[in-house]
Amino acid sequence: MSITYLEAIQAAQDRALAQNESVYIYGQDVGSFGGAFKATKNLAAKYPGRVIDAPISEDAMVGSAIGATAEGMRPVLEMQFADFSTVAINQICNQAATQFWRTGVPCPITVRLPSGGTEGGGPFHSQSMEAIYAQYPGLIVLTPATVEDAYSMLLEAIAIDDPVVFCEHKYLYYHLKADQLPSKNLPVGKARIARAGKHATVVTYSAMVHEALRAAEALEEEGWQIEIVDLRSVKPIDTDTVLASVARTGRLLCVSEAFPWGGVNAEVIARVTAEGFHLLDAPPKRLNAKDTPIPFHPDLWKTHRPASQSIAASLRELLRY
Amino acid sequence: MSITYLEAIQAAQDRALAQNESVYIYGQDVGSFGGAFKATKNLAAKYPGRVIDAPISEDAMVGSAIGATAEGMRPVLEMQFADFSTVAINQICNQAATQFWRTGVPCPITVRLPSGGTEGGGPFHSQSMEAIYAQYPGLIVLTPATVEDAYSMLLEAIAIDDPVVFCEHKYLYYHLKADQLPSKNLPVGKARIARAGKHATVVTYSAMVHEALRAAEALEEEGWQIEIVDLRSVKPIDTDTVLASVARTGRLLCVSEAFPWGGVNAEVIARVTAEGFHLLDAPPKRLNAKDTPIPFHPDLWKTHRPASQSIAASLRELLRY
Amino acid sequence: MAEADIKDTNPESRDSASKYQTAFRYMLLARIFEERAASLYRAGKIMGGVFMGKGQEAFSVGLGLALDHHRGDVYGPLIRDQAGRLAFGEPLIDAARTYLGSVEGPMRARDGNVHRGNIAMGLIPMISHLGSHISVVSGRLIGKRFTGQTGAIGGVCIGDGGTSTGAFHEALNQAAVEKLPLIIAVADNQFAYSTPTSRQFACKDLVDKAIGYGIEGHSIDATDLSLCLDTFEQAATRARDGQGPQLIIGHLLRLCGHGEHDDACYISAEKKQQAFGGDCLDLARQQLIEQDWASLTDIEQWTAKIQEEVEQATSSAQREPGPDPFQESWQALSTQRLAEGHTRA
Amino acid sequence: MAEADIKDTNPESRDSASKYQTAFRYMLLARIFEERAASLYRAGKIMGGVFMGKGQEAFSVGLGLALDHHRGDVYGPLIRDQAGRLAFGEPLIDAARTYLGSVEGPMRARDGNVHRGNIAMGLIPMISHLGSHISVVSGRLIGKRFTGQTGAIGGVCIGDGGTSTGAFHEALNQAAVEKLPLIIAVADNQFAYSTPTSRQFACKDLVDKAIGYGIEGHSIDATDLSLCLDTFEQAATRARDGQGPQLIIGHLLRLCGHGEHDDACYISAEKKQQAFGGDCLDLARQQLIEQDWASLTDIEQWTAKIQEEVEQATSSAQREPGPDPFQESWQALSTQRLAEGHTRA
Ligand SMILES: Cc1ncc(C[n+]2csc(CCOP(=O)(O)OP(=O)(O)O)c2C)c(N)n1
Ligand SMILES: Cc1ncc(C[n+]2csc(CCOP(=O)(O)OP(=O)(O)O)c2C)c(N)n1
Ligand SMILES: [Mg+2]
Ligand SMILES: [Mg+2]
Repeated sequence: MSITYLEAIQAAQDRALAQNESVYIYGQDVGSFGGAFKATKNLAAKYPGRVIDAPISEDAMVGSAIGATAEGMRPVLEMQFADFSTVAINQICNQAATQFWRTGVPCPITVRLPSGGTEGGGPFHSQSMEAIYAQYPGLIVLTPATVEDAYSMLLEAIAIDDPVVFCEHKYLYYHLKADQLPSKNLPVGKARIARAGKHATVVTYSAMVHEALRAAEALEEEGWQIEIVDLRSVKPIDTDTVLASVARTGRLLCVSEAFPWGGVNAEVIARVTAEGFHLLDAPPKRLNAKDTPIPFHPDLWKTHRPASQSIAASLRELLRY
Repeated sequence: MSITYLEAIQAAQDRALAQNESVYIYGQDVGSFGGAFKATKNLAAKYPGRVIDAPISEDAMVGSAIGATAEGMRPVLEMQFADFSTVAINQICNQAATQFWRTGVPCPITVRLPSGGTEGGGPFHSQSMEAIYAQYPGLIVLTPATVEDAYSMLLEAIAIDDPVVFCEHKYLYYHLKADQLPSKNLPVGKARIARAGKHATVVTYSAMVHEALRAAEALEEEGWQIEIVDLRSVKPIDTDTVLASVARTGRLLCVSEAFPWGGVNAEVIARVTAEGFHLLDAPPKRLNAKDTPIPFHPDLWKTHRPASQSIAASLRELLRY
Repeated sequence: MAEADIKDTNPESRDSASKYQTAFRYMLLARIFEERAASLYRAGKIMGGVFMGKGQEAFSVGLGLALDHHRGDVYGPLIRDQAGRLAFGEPLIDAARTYLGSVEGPMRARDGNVHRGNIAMGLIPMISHLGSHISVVSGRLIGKRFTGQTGAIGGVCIGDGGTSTGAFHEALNQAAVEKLPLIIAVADNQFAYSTPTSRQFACKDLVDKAIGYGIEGHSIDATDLSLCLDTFEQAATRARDGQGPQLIIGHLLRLCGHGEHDDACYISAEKKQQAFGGDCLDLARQQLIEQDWASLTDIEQWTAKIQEEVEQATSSAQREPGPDPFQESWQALSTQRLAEGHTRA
Repeated sequence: MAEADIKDTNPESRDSASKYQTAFRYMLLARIFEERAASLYRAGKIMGGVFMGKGQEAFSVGLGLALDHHRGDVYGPLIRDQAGRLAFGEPLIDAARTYLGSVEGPMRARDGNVHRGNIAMGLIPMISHLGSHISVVSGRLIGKRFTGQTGAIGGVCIGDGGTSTGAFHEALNQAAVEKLPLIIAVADNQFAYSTPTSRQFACKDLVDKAIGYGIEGHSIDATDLSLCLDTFEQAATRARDGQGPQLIIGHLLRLCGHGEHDDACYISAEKKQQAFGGDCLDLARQQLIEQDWASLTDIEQWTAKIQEEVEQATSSAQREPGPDPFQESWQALSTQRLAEGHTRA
């Protein structure tokens, strides 16, 4: 048996619906159609009335989910693409994220954001919005990089009492396969050493973990052992695991598919340099997408985002220092 | 004569309307009422038909301004509070910010965001959103800290061919006075040394510049000379001026009123540690607001945001290193 | 709240008399409380703003009374709904505490002004962004549908200006598609801050929007308390009966500034003489007397008792401690183990 | 586009015949081009998606023809408006280049699919977020009002699903308040992706929304080309005459998948037999013959010429170079001195 990242997301929702009567799914075309990416395939038939087509009203989708939590429900929202969540940002960041702090009543919604670039996606179907959401207090922001994490972290997201922004990567939907679903896994909030090494640390997440792994393989041939930390969760960030890795390697490269200003890379560097300054044998580096919208044409897109070659090139520079 | 930060903003808009027929102002209550803060006082009468009340439709406000630029107009939009721009974020970040890159046709809109905390403002009338906007390619994000900058940078913002997010600080509206308006000033994109020093650098912007100045005074009594860099513009960031200051002092504290995750502080630290690692004699530090919504009660609010005392305390720690 | 006897002996008329009286006294309580809040504001005792419902107490109380939180009804008031809140069952002290920043208030001084609520009792704690609370009320009704809490309805308030928001539209449309038992009360008080309705919408009457959402609509003179009470009562019945969302437009005039910082110089004096320009409280008082549902003395007694009640609430809230920043958890997450606390730096 | 003689000799009838013919040929061109694009998609030659206007060419062409970019008119098409775009004056090659990623296309391969436009000619380059282009068209009309460009109007397209967005509402309301000369064409094709209109709105006909915005509304059978042409022509005249926004609802059926990746299994075959389920192109072809405005041979000749035209456009776009990442400026700002370029790290 083999299961894709996308199938894992479907399976996690299936299991959540089966286990907990309070779970329901709401989003455009998630019902009998099974969602634009088929992440809710078969679920409407299996759980009648609990997998519901929404009108094209992202603001109202999120607002209503927030209200439903007060009745004990645990809604899972699917945005058709992460990019469209900009029209729901107010409900997510000002209504859901502030509720517990304002009232003491938790707001357990999960907002699934099909994120990141794919060939031909273009400027409005490719965005990585984790760092927009991570800036707001009151949200948890997850960025699974593996089939196992897609499954276990989505299940955990639904169980968490706070609003979770779940950034699943569209590029991994079909590209990534595992033999089976995990029965246990690292909890949300813990980073994972995706590859052990001793010459430099790459801190990254989501699809870029796989680009970094490829870069590490290339560098291995050159005699370098690169450690790769998969953050898994970008809010909170598991700073301890990151620092422990930098302590081993003395060198840090942060890689993210998001736009270059700020974001996860800058946050990780700020933490490491504050708490682990003396651990660093070289200036920390970072690699992001370019500072333009995400291009439609595959040839442009491949240059716009970091990829194994550019990660390898950055690593070589870092190791030369 | 004496002029406040708020009056400078009014004066800049007055002058822009006088100088250029293409300029118009659009926002809730900006017309005969002169705006919630009176930033457009008298302008509707002085420039009939060019200072227009908008319905409570932030999305359409921005969308229509974008359209008007294609007819040669240079709209200035007032959000009643920065916080409400979340419901216009899609038009700002996806429509305005991408237009030049997509089509080659510039989109000269200026979006004025009355930003930052005041006593009793609470979670939805106090936000600092500069780092949300700065993440998007295609935007310029300005954060004036002085009366002179409020004036000259707003005039320049209106003249710039790209979309500008103009974060004016409400706390400075009445608190800050100058003798007169500047006839010339540093251009947008250049940071300013707000105070010269040699023992540590504080990089900050907007209202926090004044808190940092007060902290520097306190430390002067203890024998420390603190240099303060007022960024003025957070996108772009004048990295060279920051680096030159850190080269002089060897120590860096970044201060921002925004929420702690990411943002300007993290971006500045990432730049300085990448390009000026060897300049640092101590780990870089940062000070932000706390990671909760902004409290209503003045006693909570004062603790939530950085202020001269907490900045001074951070500096003492930094200097002790 | 002060009680009084109803003199009428005809049971039906006694019922309406009693309801009218109850409504009137909530209106009076709201008015007197808000006047007190305004004077505290002028004395510099209140941080933030004070927003009054002056002129719209009848409309507000109409919805508040039509809802029953014991039945699971949900209420989403806005800034001018002090009367409705009281009628719904919110204790007066909650308002006093929130305005005055008492840590014992429902928002624990973290939020203030009119942004209070009580999720457990079905009272939505509004955020400032206009229109965004409507879908939250809808969501509670959706949640009740899932959990089998039949018979509960929701009521939500919005202003003429708030109808221009995208959030209003999405929520109304969603409620219509889901055929939720939701009453949407639009207080058309002729202004949004300083902006007249002519700059806000172009339809003749906001009730014209109902047909476009496929829902039922009613447009009333909201200075008339009887009409308000009857309209909301009927709307509640229809909503409970499965007739779907009920859009109620109340025509009235804002008889105060947008907030107490605003002198409303842009509202001409004539407006008060024109249709819907009257003071619903005065009109209701007249009505009470005319119908012989209360005497002037009764009203004076109520007023005195209410003044005392208001005095008690505000002075006890004033005596209560403010928040202690050092006792605060400074954490926005309920999941302790995932909270990062402050910046690690 | 291929020309043909009009046989009718009565001038009025000749006029409508000629207009009908023109419209038909744009429809045919759009259909044939999109079928070609679909087959290129299936052959893996197109990155991104292909979205067809199959079934709504009559409605689309109606608006495109009613606008005149030489007069300064502005057009905001959406994904199913290939026919309207051609009628408005967009060169076919622009479509081919954008789909095929030619760097010579209007979006220089930076954007693709149907996201093309030409700001100088008044053709709005849509972003994906539904509803958000409407206020952009309004803004151009506001700009024209400022600059004294009288007589120009705007036309904007949206689907049944798009009417549920907050952006749609805010823009329509704003256009009504500003009394803009704006035609809003809503193609109610019974589905938004897989979602039937019953899950999208609850009014009987979307035209019921017009009164709630205080604007004029018209609802038509959009499979009937004559009706489409007449309705949009009249709406354009009324808009130019200062009658304010014109909401036109076109009833029809989407005769294809949402995109070419979608087999539309959720649209039952009966739908095509029901009202508005017909193919506007077939109906128009019949009409041409019946009215004796064209013979089968004419149509065959047009088709042949159009096929050639389509072949030329796609094959020349295919021969053109793609973008060179090393030639790209990689800067999103027009103000060079403020551009930061890549991360400094
Ligand atoms: C989305 C949004 N934009 C702007 C504001 C600022 N604002 C607060 S109240 C108000 C006017 C509201 O008018 P209306 O809806 O008519 O209610 P009223 O004050 O008359 O009761 C405005 C513009 C806001 N709260 N939310
Ligand atoms: C705000 C937003 N949410 C979701 C989407 C994803 N999406 C693209 S097309 C579409 C369906 C549109 O349906 P409709 O408006 O009826 O137009 P049609 O495709 O039928 O022409 C959806 C949901 C989007 N583009 N924008
Ligand atoms: Mg109002
Ligand atoms: Mg449709």
